[in-house]
Amino acid sequence: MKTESKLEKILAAGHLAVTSECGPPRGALPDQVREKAAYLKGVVDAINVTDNQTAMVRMSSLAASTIIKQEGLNPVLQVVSRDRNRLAIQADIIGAYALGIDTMLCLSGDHTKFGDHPMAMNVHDIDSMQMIQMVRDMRDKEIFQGGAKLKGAPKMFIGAAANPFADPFELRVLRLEKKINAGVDFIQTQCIFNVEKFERWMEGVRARGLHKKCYILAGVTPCKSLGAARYMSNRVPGMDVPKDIIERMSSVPKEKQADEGVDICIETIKRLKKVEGVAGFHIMAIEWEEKVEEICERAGLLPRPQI
Amino acid sequence: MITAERKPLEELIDYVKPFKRILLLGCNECVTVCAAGGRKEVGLLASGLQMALLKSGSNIEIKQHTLERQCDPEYVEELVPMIDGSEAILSMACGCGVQQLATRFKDKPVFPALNTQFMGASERQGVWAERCQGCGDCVLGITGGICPIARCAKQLMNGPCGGSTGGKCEVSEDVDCVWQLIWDRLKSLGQEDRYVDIMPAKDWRSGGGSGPRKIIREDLAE
Amino acid sequence: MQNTNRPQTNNDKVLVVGGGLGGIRTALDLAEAEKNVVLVDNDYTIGGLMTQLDRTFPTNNCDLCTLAPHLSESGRQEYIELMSMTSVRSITGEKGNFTVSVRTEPRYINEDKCTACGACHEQFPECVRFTPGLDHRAPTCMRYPQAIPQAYSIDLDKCEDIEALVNCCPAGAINPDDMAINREIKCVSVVLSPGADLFDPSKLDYLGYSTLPDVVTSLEYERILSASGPTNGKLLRPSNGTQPKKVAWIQCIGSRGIQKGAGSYCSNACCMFALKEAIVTKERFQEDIETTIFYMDMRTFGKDYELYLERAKDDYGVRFLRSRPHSILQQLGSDALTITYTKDDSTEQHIEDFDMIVLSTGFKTSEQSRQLALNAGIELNDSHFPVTDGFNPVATTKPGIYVAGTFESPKDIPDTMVQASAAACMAGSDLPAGKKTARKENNITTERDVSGEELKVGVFICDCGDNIGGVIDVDTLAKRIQDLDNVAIAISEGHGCSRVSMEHIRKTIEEENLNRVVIGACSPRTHLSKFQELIRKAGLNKYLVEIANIRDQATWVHSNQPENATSKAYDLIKMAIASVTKAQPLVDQSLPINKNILVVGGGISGMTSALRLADQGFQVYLAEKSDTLGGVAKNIFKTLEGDNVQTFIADLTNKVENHEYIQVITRAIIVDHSGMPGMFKTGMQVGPQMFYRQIEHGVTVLATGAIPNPTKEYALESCNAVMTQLETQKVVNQTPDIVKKWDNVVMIQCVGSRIPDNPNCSRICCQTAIKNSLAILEINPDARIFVLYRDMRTYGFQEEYYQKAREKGVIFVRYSKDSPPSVNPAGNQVEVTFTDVILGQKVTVTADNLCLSTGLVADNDSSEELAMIFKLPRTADGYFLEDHVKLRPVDMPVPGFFVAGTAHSPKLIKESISQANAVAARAQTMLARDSINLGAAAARVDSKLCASCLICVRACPFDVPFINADGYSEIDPAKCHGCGMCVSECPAKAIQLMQFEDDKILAQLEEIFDKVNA
Amino acid sequence: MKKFEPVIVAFCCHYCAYTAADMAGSQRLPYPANVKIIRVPCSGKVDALHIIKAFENGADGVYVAGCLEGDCHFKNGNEKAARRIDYVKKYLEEIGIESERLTMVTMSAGMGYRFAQTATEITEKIRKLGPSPIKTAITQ
Repeated sequence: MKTESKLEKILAAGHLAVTSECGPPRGALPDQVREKAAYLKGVVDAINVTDNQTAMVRMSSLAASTIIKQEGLNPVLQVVSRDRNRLAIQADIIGAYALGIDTMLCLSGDHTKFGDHPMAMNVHDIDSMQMIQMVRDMRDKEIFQGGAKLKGAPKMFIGAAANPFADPFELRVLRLEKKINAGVDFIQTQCIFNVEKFERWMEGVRARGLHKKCYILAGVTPCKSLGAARYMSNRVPGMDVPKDIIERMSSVPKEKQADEGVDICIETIKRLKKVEGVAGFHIMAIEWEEKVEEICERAGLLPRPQI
Repeated sequence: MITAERKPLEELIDYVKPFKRILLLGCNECVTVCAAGGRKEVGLLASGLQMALLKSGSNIEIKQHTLERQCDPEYVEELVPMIDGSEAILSMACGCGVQQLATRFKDKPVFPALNTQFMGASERQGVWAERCQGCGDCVLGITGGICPIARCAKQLMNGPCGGSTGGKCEVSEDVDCVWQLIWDRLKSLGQEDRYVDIMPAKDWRSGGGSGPRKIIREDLAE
Repeated sequence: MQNTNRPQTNNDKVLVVGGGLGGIRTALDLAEAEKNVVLVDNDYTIGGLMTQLDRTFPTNNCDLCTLAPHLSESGRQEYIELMSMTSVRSITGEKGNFTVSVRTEPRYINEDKCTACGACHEQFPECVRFTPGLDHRAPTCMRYPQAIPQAYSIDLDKCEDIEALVNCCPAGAINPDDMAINREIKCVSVVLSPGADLFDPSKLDYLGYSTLPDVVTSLEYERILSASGPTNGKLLRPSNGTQPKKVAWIQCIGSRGIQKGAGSYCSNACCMFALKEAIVTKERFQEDIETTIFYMDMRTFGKDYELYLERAKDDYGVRFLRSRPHSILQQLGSDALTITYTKDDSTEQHIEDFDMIVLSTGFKTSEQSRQLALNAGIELNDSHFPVTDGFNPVATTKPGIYVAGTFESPKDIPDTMVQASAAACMAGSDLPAGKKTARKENNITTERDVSGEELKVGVFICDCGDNIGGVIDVDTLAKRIQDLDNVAIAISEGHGCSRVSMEHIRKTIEEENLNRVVIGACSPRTHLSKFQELIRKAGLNKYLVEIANIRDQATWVHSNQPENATSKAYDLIKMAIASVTKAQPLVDQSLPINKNILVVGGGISGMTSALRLADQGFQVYLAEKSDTLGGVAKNIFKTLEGDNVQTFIADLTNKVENHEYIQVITRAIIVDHSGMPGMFKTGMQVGPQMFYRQIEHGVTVLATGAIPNPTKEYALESCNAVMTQLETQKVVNQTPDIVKKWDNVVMIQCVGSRIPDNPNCSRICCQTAIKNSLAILEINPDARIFVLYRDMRTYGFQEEYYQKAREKGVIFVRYSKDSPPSVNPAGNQVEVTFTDVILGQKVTVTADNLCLSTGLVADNDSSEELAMIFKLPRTADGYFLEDHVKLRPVDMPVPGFFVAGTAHSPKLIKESISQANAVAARAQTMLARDSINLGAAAARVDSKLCASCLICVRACPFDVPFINADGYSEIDPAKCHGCGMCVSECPAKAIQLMQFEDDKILAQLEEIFDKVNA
Repeated sequence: MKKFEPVIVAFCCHYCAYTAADMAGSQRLPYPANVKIIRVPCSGKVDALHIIKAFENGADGVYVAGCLEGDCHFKNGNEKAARRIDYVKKYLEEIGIESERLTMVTMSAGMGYRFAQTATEITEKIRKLGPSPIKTAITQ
């Protein structure tokens, strides 16, 4: 065991892990964080706390993670390379660990173009790959990225994202391998709607034995409406929502679409459970945290194991 | 080559309005090649400024001249005989040229007429695209001759982000995903293994991270 | 080479009969080769049928712009004597010494005096032959102001007050006492090119042409579409003036022996004519109109024509119905035209209404031209077209008399142009060897150096009769101009272009020591060169004159507001003065010509061109890549008409190989090329050792041929019973015993042609199939022959052989692109299964010979390489692309290059020979001169200003600018076309276009606003 | 005040538009005298600078007349001209001149009628727009 992370323990024990996510509020509203966390208590093993998600300013993920930790849940601190240089990132990591946060996710982040500050500089002093490497070295070699020794190494369980649906497809497995070589411990994938394509990716993953080198959590999202499905299909870069999903959503009346979305999500989880190498699920119910419990329940993911 | 685009007329008018006589100065180097500040653009801007000023009731004498290169002091020296006739200089060179003028003519206000853009290559007639960020530590040897620093919106050095779709960047459908280009090229060269090694975090000192850069060729420098 | 010292006899002329497009081309080719021509036409201006066309396919360009220069060129030629309103009464004598008796009808106008001012037409429209609006575009745009001769013609019979008519002419040009003149012309050879008539459908009651106004001929439809037609280009139904919603074309009216009185031949051009009209109609009205073409076979066999057909179908949505409607009716009280027809795959009758119906009428020889043939003593065939040589379609049964154009046989414009040039070649070669008419000596004074002189502009303002003088007071205008800066003298000059005025202007220039000249007159388009010549005679550089177009741009268009016309004329003259003061003397670019010729390709075309040119005394290098001459035609035994190809080739090869002026270079591979027109250098590797050799030459002829399509379809390679038409032909000619054993023969047409990979038609295969079918039946009358075809394209007289094959029992079965026949080898036989459209069921034939019409494809291996070396364009399917697909079919876009034979597109042997002869004529027009004048309008780079940015290199449509060894842009004035695009895009303002320099344009601009700023 | 008469410059390509102007003449098709033609070999030769200079000198309107699409005698000069006109129109707006004062038109050599009609329409359009702001500024 590399860390004290609950997520790592659950995965190491061979359980299907479940994570979900919580977008911090756009304002100093700590109760909103607590409210969202409450929905997930006992339902998931860890909660991702996004870092200025879609390049919109929000409460810092470090602060929100701390609140969640205080509530007795396990946050996954998301860190994007877009907003901070390597000094700031390392400082935050040490700080986070000092506050009891032991799991993090290294990302490059959406481009500022998509957010509310398109005029802002995209920092990208380091990229997500280099961030993984940096955190690993902080943890295992106990050095800063600049080479200096650090005392009190942050024992972070290191995660990263993978998108099996983006192009070039053949590079997607290689890129995962590269992240593993950089030191990643677990992966959360982009939302899976196109299960066939995901399975093809997993074939590649298994062919190189990568599923044995890190834990792969399959990402799923319940669609709230036909509009949301269409939006994801057309407007969210790197998202693959097949036509039949859209058709299925449009085949039911508007008031039933939310239920249909949940059904699809549950069916997807059930299908993915059978895929070799899937170590758990990352359920992204964006601004719909209250539905996670139902999804987990109906997908047979409850109760959560106690470690 | 350095590329540039003309600033909005409005901004330029604000610069020159306080003066009676200005020198509008073109440069026959990069900015001519990218059709931003050569003799032709000098002529167009002189007429445009003149008309816009006339409309607002003012009248300025605009002298037009174009130097071979504004970024070299010897060429700038050509202006000495004519500079007294002008109260200010509006330079159609890149930022280097503007500063060279400001250095040489300490008592003359110098204004930029262009927004200097980037180091680019011409794709075809009338189209220039960014190709280099002058990072001072070239990685093109590893990336199949295609630069991820200048051409990836996130400067990713280890592969495409999750937004790469159909060979295009998530930022705009008009922008190629540079990692798609790199990968395609590595494949065609049979150099896929170049991708495997992690490119470590970059030392930005060579890229201007530690202040303005200077090159001194010891054998040439006097 | 050319001996100009031979004694001149009186007889050194070629007579060309017919002033249509073909006649003009023939006359021009001869004249440009410095041979004397008499061009006779019975109309009052020349131009023929072409002037009535609105736009021509395939580019749908306007003809006017391309034809106009031909006409004025023709008018300017000193070697051409033009006799309009003249007809040939008899031709006697022999080749080398003909006597032609001609009669010229009275014009009642003295052409020398007439300025084409139009006063007579305005006042006596009924008796002046000038009919704007009726024959669309032609009269308004062509016959005036560019008409040749530039004069009107009077119909005296219609005149009631002759005296008033005479007096109305300000130039005193009307002569009521004019009389018909009979004249005898001595000439060496004669070219007959009087064209053909169109079939008159009025006798065919069931088509309703004479009773239903909305049934029109294709030519009439063309006129209705035309921008300057009677409806001003609006498409309106003649019956009620509304815009039609449904238009149909019916093909083959008067052709293919279909109607009473129709020719037995195919009229060749009508399919494309209908396609063009349908496309233009769709282009203009798009969804508002439906177009339908009723046809039997779409015969789009010409170069890239098939693509045009596909465009019509796919891009424009023209509807094609393979059907022959039997009648056009109109119900009482209805204005719709009802067509009843059956489709070819059923007997069901369809009835459909249309708003307009266009009859695609074919060609027919006219009574007049039959008489002409009779007078000339040449034989005609059953269809009344001349009988011609099987290997030289312009040669008639009478030596020295040649034919071209639609008089020879029905054809379209490019083929007419080719034949016209071929006829020029043949007729020209009958002139005594080495005879070259000495160019008239112009005693040109030396050019005065005006640099450093104070500007002295002379302004001469025409009144052009009332054209200018009737609207503005020219004298007063001249006085005002006189006061302007730099003006030394400003005077009114009557008819400035009249001989008297020209002389006066010249004297004034000399006496007043003027150094710039402005003519206030008409259009520089028509008159600039005339005044340029004039001031040159007066000792000034010809580029020191400007014309202010105060007639076309002021008095003619502002005649109702004389005050404005006056002030505009004043402005226009001021602009011209400002411009001319900035003008600098320019030197025309000219190059000396190397008169040797390189012919690339030693097939029939290359050998023919080589022989014709060598016969004229030019040194020819004939480079052939293989080791023998003869090309693909070596595999052909007989033509459709039965002429022996092998004997012909043997004879031709013998002549070429033994000609004192031809050097044959076999195993030659072209490797490099440089230079410019008139002084090329081409390098080649020669012989088995591949020695490098360089040829210097002035003209290059490309006759590299095409190759049989190397397709492998239909088990061609795996089954012995499957062979190509070429192979079949060999069997038929060499081992007829095998043919005798054939019970069933199947031929499949369009194998490897008209498919996505090779979209064009190979042109030759339909007639080849007919030829081989007939030959097989000759040997084995019991053989059953099936020809599986998509469209039978037996154009012209081939149609007669097609009918003959049908009569002899050859079974023609149509198949569609989507359901081609299938083939199944069965031992020494092959089973061919196809759908019989009429029976509507599959039929399987066990064939002893399956014969594939594989056609031709471009020889990409060599033509791609050559195109790169010579920098010549090719079509998408690899054939060389000529300069103008209609009017210049043998000239390449790069001057000095000509193309002949199948390197240009698939064609028959005789067509290749025509083109080869045409090339010889076109090449001679260039070789006759000792240098080429390229004009002065070329772009010039100031290297001091050049930033080497490549913008000019990329902007040039002709790839002329390049960055030279000094690192600056360089533009070869000999290659520059003078468009000025590089000038307007140069960001360093480093390029100027001579004659249109920036300072001239800016000076004009300033003059316009002089008043504003004052 | 004197009635406003616009001054309009027409850059006409030699092969089509200029010939069309001659056609308009020979067909005696009247159009307003406000249009002054400058002959150029090709509409692609018309320099952005010359258009701007025309306005600087006080033109109320400028138009460039080339061959019909696909008919350019130099392959694509008319297309280049059309793009350039669009570009200059934007610049005019920046300067504060209504971009409607600049137009690209195409016609074939035979279209005398179109030439006259275009000249009339453009003159009327400019007449409605009134004097160019530059001309107004110059004369004040």
